[in-house]
Amino acid sequence: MNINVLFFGSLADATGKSRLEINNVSDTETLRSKLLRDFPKLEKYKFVIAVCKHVVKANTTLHEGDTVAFLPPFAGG
Amino acid sequence: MNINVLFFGSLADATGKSRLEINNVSDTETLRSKLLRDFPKLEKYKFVIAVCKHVVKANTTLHEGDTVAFLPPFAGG
Amino acid sequence: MTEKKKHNVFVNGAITPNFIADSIGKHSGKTNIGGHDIFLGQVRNDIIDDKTVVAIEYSAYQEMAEEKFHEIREYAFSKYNLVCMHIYHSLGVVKAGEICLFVFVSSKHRKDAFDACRDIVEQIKSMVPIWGKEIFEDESHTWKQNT
Amino acid sequence: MTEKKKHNVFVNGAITPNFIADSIGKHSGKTNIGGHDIFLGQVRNDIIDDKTVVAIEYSAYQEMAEEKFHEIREYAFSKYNLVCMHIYHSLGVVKAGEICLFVFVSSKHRKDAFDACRDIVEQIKSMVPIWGKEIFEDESHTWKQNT
Repeated sequence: MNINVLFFGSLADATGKSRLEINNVSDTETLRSKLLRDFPKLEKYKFVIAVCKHVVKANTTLHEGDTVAFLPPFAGG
Repeated sequence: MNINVLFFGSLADATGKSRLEINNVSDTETLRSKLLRDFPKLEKYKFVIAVCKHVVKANTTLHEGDTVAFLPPFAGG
Repeated sequence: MTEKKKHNVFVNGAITPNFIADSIGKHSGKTNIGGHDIFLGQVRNDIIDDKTVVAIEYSAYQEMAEEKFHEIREYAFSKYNLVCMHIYHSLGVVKAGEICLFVFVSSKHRKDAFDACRDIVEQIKSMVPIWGKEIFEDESHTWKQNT
Repeated sequence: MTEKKKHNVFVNGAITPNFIADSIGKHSGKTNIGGHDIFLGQVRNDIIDDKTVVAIEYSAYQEMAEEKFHEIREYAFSKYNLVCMHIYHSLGVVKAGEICLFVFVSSKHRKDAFDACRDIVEQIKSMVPIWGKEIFEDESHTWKQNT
């Protein structure tokens, strides 16, 4: 199962990547844990997770082809 | 004693005048009464009186050369 | 009596989009500004007793109006944390769809600009001796009443 | 899902005074409008740890941002009695003193425009995935935090 991961703003700075593909993660908590292991710097950052453009607060099941975005605090305007 | 009287907006329409000079009125109540006799149409209009650019609510003594303006409800903007 | 210079508020006829653009552009050097709030009053083609307003002809007791605009300005600067503010109001004929009032308030943080702009517009409507003759298609008229 | 067309919110670089003037001018045909409220966000040259901000580089999660702008728009029309509204936000580099946000709300009576404009600006700041990289004179940067 392929999941597209997007990093924005300071998180792209911290990971050195703006996107990557991840296999075999079944839900957002598993994905978060895996990314925190791969990019330990992320520990220091505040962010929310959006699945298919919707911010999710609780653990959320992922499906093939889902896009999961890691979003630092918004700063528009 | 000369008093300058100004009419604005609908009051200038009602009196047919935008300014006139009045002699021998000692206060704003006397002036108001005199003008209501001279221009009976004014009875139908709402207005406030300004002496030297300041709106006065109570009867106010007038002095030589004072300008007294009759102001219908403001409608700027 | 303050020595602060009185700004010229009255504009002959409508306030144009280009005038507004020039006014906005002049603020690019003031880099402590974070937010501007602008209110524009536009003449509506209201229908009154089956007749359509095509224009408003504005008149004012100018000497008194200028003093009131000055008081409004002083009050706004004392109450809100503003970088600058400008008020322009039309005199003479302004057609339906054209702009007759331009209030422009700038501050470091948006809250002051929002609060002050609204306050200033309400004060202009209630305190400044300005009148509008609403002119209909057939050239008859009525006197505008503020709500 | 509504069929209402999505408006193009993002503008490359600064929003210019001429762009704003054109936008205002397009409303002269809408003679049921009595008041416009316009909010402009301008980039400040804040000093952070002794370094001066010279520009902000904006980026966004565009697909999500466009959905959010659409929701904000639908909500504003359902809550307030508006004639029209427009939102423009910069992407890319905007220098200090230049304009990065333009919210333009028009209504018959001023109260709706004032209430809606303020509400929309707050929603943009809290709901839309946009980020600003504050760039200093020495080309180092920090990430903008909204207050």
